[in-house]
Amino acid sequence: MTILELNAGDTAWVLMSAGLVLLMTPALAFFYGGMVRSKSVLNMMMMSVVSMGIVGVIWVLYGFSMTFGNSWNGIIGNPTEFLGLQGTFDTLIGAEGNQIPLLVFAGFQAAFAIIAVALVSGAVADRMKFGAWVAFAVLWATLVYFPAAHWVFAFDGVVAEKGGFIANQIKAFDFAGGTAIHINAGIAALVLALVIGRRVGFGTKPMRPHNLTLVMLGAGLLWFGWFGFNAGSALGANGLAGMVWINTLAGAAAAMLGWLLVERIRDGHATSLGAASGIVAGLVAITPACAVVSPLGALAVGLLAGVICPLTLGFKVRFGYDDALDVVAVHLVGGLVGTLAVGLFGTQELTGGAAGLFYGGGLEQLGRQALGALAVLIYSGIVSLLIALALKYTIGLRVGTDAEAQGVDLAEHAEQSYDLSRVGYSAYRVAQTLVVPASPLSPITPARNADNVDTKEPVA
Amino acid sequence: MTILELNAGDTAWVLMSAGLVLLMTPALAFFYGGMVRSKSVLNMMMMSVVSMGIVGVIWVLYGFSMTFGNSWNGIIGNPTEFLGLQGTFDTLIGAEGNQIPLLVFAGFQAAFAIIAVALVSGAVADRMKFGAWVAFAVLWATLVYFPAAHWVFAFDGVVAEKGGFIANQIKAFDFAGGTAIHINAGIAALVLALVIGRRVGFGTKPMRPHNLTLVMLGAGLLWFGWFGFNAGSALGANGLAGMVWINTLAGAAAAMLGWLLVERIRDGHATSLGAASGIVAGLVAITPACAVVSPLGALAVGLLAGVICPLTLGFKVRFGYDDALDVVAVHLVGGLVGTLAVGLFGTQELTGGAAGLFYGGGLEQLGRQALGALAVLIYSGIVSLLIALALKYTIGLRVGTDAEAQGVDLAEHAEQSYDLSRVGYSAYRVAQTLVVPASPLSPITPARNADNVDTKEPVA
Amino acid sequence: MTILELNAGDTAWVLMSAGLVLLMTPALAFFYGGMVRSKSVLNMMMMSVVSMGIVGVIWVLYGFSMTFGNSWNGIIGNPTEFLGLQGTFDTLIGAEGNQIPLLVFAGFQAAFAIIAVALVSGAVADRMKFGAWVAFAVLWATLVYFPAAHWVFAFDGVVAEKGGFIANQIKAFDFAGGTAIHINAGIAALVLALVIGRRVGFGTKPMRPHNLTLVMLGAGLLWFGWFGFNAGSALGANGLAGMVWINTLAGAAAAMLGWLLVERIRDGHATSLGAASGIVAGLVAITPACAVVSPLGALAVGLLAGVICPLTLGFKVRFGYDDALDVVAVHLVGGLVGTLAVGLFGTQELTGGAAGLFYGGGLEQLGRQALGALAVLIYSGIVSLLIALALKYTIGLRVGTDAEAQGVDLAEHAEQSYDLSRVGYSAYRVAQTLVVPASPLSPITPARNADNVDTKEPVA
Amino acid sequence: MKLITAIVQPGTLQNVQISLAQHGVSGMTVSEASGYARTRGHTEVYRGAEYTIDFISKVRIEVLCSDDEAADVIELICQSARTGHMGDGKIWSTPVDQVVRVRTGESGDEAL
Amino acid sequence: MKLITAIVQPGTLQNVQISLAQHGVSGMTVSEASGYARTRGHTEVYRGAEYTIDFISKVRIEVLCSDDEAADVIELICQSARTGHMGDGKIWSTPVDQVVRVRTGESGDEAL
Amino acid sequence: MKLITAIVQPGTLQNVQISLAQHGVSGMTVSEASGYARTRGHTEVYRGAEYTIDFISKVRIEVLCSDDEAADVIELICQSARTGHMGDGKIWSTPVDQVVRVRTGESGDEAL
Ligand SMILES: Nc1ncnc2c1ncn2[C@@H]1O[C@H](COP(=O)(O)OP(=O)(O)O)[C@@H](O)[C@H]1O
Ligand SMILES: Nc1ncnc2c1ncn2[C@@H]1O[C@H](COP(=O)(O)OP(=O)(O)O)[C@@H](O)[C@H]1O
Ligand SMILES: Nc1ncnc2c1ncn2[C@@H]1O[C@H](COP(=O)(O)OP(=O)(O)O)[C@@H](O)[C@H]1O
Repeated sequence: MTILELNAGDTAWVLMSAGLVLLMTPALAFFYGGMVRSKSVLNMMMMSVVSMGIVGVIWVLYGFSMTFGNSWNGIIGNPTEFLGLQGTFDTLIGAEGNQIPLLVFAGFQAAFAIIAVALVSGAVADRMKFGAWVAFAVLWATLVYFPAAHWVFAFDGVVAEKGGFIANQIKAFDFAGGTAIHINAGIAALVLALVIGRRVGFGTKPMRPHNLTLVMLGAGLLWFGWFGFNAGSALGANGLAGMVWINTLAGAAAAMLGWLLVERIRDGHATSLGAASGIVAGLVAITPACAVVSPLGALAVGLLAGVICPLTLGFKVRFGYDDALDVVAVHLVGGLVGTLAVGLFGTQELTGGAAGLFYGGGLEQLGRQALGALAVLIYSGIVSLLIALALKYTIGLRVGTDAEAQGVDLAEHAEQSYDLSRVGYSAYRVAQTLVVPASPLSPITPARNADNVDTKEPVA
Repeated sequence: MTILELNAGDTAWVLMSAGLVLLMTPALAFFYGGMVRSKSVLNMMMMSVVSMGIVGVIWVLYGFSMTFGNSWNGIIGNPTEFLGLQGTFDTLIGAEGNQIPLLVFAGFQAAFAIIAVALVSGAVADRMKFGAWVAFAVLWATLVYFPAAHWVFAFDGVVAEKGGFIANQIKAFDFAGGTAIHINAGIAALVLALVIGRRVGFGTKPMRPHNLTLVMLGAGLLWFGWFGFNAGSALGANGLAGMVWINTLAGAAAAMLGWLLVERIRDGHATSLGAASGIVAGLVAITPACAVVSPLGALAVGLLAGVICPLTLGFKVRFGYDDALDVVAVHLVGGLVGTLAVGLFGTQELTGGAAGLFYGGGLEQLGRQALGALAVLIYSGIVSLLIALALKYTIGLRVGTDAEAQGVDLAEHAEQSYDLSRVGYSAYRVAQTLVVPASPLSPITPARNADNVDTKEPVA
Repeated sequence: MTILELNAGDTAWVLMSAGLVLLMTPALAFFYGGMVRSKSVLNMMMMSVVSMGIVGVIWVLYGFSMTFGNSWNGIIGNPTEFLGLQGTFDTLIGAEGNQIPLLVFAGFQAAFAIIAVALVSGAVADRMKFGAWVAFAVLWATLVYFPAAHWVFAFDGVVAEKGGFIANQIKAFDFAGGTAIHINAGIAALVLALVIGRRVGFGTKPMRPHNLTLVMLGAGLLWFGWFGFNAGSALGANGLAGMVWINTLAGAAAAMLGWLLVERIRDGHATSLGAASGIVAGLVAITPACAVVSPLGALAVGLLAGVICPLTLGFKVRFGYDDALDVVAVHLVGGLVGTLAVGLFGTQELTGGAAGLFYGGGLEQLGRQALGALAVLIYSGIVSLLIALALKYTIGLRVGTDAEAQGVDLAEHAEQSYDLSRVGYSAYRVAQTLVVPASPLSPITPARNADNVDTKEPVA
Repeated sequence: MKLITAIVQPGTLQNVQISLAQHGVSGMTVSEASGYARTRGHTEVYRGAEYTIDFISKVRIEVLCSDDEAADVIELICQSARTGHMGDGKIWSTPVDQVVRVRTGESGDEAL
Repeated sequence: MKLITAIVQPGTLQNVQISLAQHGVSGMTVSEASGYARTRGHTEVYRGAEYTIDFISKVRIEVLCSDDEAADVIELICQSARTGHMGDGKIWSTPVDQVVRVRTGESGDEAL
Repeated sequence: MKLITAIVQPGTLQNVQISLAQHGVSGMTVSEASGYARTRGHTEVYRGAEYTIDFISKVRIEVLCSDDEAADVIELICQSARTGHMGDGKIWSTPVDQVVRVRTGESGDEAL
């Protein structure tokens, strides 16, 4: 194949979508960062941001290859096939007439791997050692995400001859990653929250979001980026992408209204945090289903997620796991809703055969969906647990209680998020300014070097 | 038509533009949200965000059909034609060789409908019941926006055989929605501000923007999104889109400079709020005209808007309507400047015949423009007034004065925007912590459960 | 050529990339704005934002023409050729089959010119007169950027017959602007910092970033936008764009990790400001090289920049120039790393001949790279110095020390960035409210017009 | 000399400021505080969890004055800050030994 | 009457609030402060530059009470705010001449 | 014992801190305030509307000390906070009945 055969329009759309999906990780950093207290927002954002660094590097090195290299029994891709992405420059993939460069696909999928890792961090807000997170991100991406993504996203004959078992044997349908990403990250978040333990004060001290404008910024950018996530997964600019785009709008819109309604009825007020959460829950749920449901079906899927997710928020209090930012209620539950919805609302015309239960297709596809979800749930649950325990008993997962009280930003990053005061409460290089107490009342200098009377000459 | 005939390049651009326009509504939420006081920023953002939910849902249900269904006498589209967007999956629209899927167009236009509704909210900052806004949004979208958009955007033979009367009979030119969106939302904002009444303290208490970085974020994202709004309206990636892109840059740039100049001369200082406002005013003004003026013409249109809009800011004080965030001065006035500018600066080569006054085309096109603007102005003014009055005398538009003083965020959403304090001024579940006064000096517990000495064991 | 020959897919990608690059300037405003103290954030953002206004206008007027008009001896483009961008509407550029409209290219390059100017502002945070910045922006864009961009970006025969000398004679390789933009802006920043002088309190008073979430927002949006900057420079949606996209991800990811590692080792903590800075340094370094290195090469380039840049941070203290936001360490040093990296890591297959030193290509290309960088360094250094001195001794560059102490936002823009207080510390129109002291204890009015008891009737 | 401290509703600051200025009180210092008393706070909801915020925003006003003026200043603040609602606040007066004006070093009543 | 002022660790506020409420103290005013004493602050790093932050976040609690209650209130705060670490803070008491309740104009002990 | 309260320009805090530390004053509490006096504030403009901000940022410094030290502390702050401009602020001293160190329960001069 030569480079001239590619479809520039399809390539343009996937290139753009790759950027959109990449933007979702900073967006997640804001969405999560706004929800923690002001003493841990930087750490919260850093868990997402450093995932961009870590996964960005290992994806190029071996991640793409483990995910899309030729499959070893449907379990894992050959990690040496595209080692360092070498030799991929002139390769195209896709159907005749709609081909795109393999590297564009590799970029698009890189952004998926990044956000999957970042999603997990919401559960361990306020208390995880930064070094432990870095180690977790490397291990989890390698041992959990790349395999799971291989199972779900690697179709036989697209990139390599043989792909993963969920896509090709179980034939569960996961258009843009409800199973591979959201269920996967959601269960890992639950496990990690259990292993790391509850925050000091969980359930007795208030821990309200410190900046809801930041949360809304995150939710807004996530929605924007999600059009790339879902409609980009069509791998071309075509009617399917258009349908998916509409469904991504409809699902999130309906879920937002659903969540607000639940709040209004249950809590008396519809909140902005509820709107932001509803948007994300709807996006999660529509992700696996967006290519196989009609716009009306998307409204139904969104509404379901918008109603079910907020009702599961209380589980963390009831069962006592401190999933700080509700990754379980939003991503695990939302991902399950969406994955199963394929088997309920899928239309024959779109799936190309296997319609969902409500469209006369019987239980077959629903069963496949459940099987796929279960496979990822169990595998991710177990391996995430092993990683978490291994780290806990080696380098340790958690900062000390003093550091936690003072704030993980200061303890782990030696920074503070905001300094809006007009008063500079700090001294620059202590040795220089803070002199040891001398004899009482020795002559002192007047305030000549105060800010507003400094007369030091500007240079040059 | 089969799905293979579509132009993937054009489709990619419109898909992307749809995302860009959708991003404009969160952007507007930040632009507006930063301008209110910190006690009402969440409500301000929620008015935009919930519009995404509401209009996202009703657009799919019947909005697209009312706007682009086959016209009943040029007045309104057939609401049943595309009910639930069903049966649109394989349809393409556009000229031979440049066709795009109908659903991509439907998505692009959905984002227009959303932002039109959200724009209105700036006028009623700080004091509107959230429930009343939800009701207003549903009614206004249905009774005002869909008809007006039908008149202006539905050209005969594009989606349905017959379209709206402003596009096809009056032949006023409104490329991306100066009339249908900005004049329309601007007059509705004025009416709603009049009906809801002035804020407590209007004109006597200071109400300065609480976060100008948020305003600038909104303005920056709006500009970014507006390239989709305007250049996406070319419905293809072509020379026209390129010209429109340049004009969207030039118009906003010139308006920003114009606004800053007015401020510098009149107020003594060029402000950042002025720059942000100038950008938006310029974008509004260039919107209807961007496809028919040259880049030099775009500079002129932008400069005009940048100078005229700030000069109309004082009207709200003079005439005593409390248009809190100046929707009238920016969108109504800016929209009028741009709509009339088509009749002044339109070049023959671009309009394909009817040049503007300054390009030797006489008053004809100017008259058509005025007529189109007037039609929308009157219709929207009257129907918006009826909706506002109906809501006022049924569910009520306005929160109580106590709620207004305390802040509409707390009253309507039970949330506070920022908590940057190191002190947790709250008690989690009051029954648990705030005990009824007992006998004086009964034995008390030392501070063992204080943040920094909590020794509760982490789980697992 | 007629408009039908263009490649819509390539056009869509460049149109989108233009928007992405334009977004980088607001992004820079947030990145820079978050790093200054809260008393100068608005001014910091305004320096970027007004550059969008100024350069947006002069690019249309004569900038594009000076940069891409037919060259006068490789030194400067004919400023009259595309004056006001007139007569460019139907022109296409690019290789047969991959043509895009000239205006799309003009828009894409406009965004480059804007950000180049804005980058300089980081050096003079907190203390520059706004009027002086406006003058500097006009002069520097005209006298420094347009020529330098002409030298580097104007290839013979693309837009005009003859282009600039670095691209065509020296044949230094600068894919997306490491030399023309980052080295250029970096040296100008150094010169301007030297001429304007140190801030009051530099080195003795703490000046920590006031809002690191804003810095991270800037970095996130910069990364997102940079995909347009680099991959858009392929001027088409093709395999090269895909490779560049991947390299833009890999370079920034590796640099982030490198910077964090340096911090962890040197300072004991990996900071969020370090992550944000590392991302930007990596993006700067990969910019000139992204089209000629393999993904593994991109990792190497990124890592180099991530390690070298933070090690040069101390220079400003050692040599006493107050480059407030480290434009030199990030953009000048990063730009040099990347520009020279072309001569080290360039692969034959991608450069089409001249491989880098480590790929067996000898020192030839390295020499060309150094020569190109030097040419821009010297020219920009001298002319920027002349502009800075001219302004210093005419209108003056710097605000007074009182204004600097009080904050340049208030002094230059009569605004304050944040008002998060529940207390309204201001009086609206002083004449109205602040009455001259009368006789002691004259009858006073009770607090009836306080916020929470105002009973003024709402209008209508 | 006396230091008059008043904890009042934020919305009444402007009124207090005007009435003090009208009566020739030359200066004051204002800061933010949160009050907790019989008037309980409000409830907030975040993802279904209810938080009771016991503390309500108040503004603290401090005025230094001579002994004679103290009663008048208290009276003035009391009247201009009164809304008649719960939570209107408290005013108290404490004795001051010495006042110095930083700029000039003057002390006593002259420093006021 | 007395004004009891306590500068304590922010994390202990809830504990102080509860123990005061339990013992019938009807109100208090809280504000934010930064303290500087033998317990030095912490170090922050920004782009390689070290900043020593000498001031540590504290919360200021003020309680007006009658002369008799003063000792009890001090004792209560002292016990409920104690963590045993450096930086636990100080409590002091100053004499108050007069207290007025803004809402009603009542003064003296009735205004408490 | 005395409580010395100073309302000074924010920019002078570092200077005051150093000179107090140099003279053996072991602790202080700092908070933010806004002052209003003969030096009027500044004007801001938002969309053409002018706002006069009457209140200027100040920093409040509080130092507890024994009766003997009071005059010295006042003098030290006065000198190190002086810029010679209007708005340099005020320092005052109030009597303190009792001081307690929370950590140990010590009281009186030992608690300082
Ligand atoms: N004993 C007290 N000590 C210190 N401050 C108090 C005390 N009682 C009340 N306050 C302050 O006064 C404010 C108003 O008091 P509150 O009792 O609610 O109003 P009212 O005096 O109208 O009954 C409280 O929010 C608190 O800041
Ligand atoms: N002389 C003082 N004047 C005013 N406040 C003080 C004084 N000494 C200490 N403080 C306040 O008390 C806080 C705790 O004091 P510190 O000496 O660190 O603790 P401890 O009393 O446990 O030794 C300080 O942060 C400061 O706010
Ligand atoms: N009577 C007063 N009561 C309380 N604080 C005051 C009083 N007068 C002045 N201040 C405080 O002192 C600050 C400086 O006072 P000002 O009169 O402007 O300066 P100067 O003392 O140099 O003339 C004011 O901003 C205010 O915070």
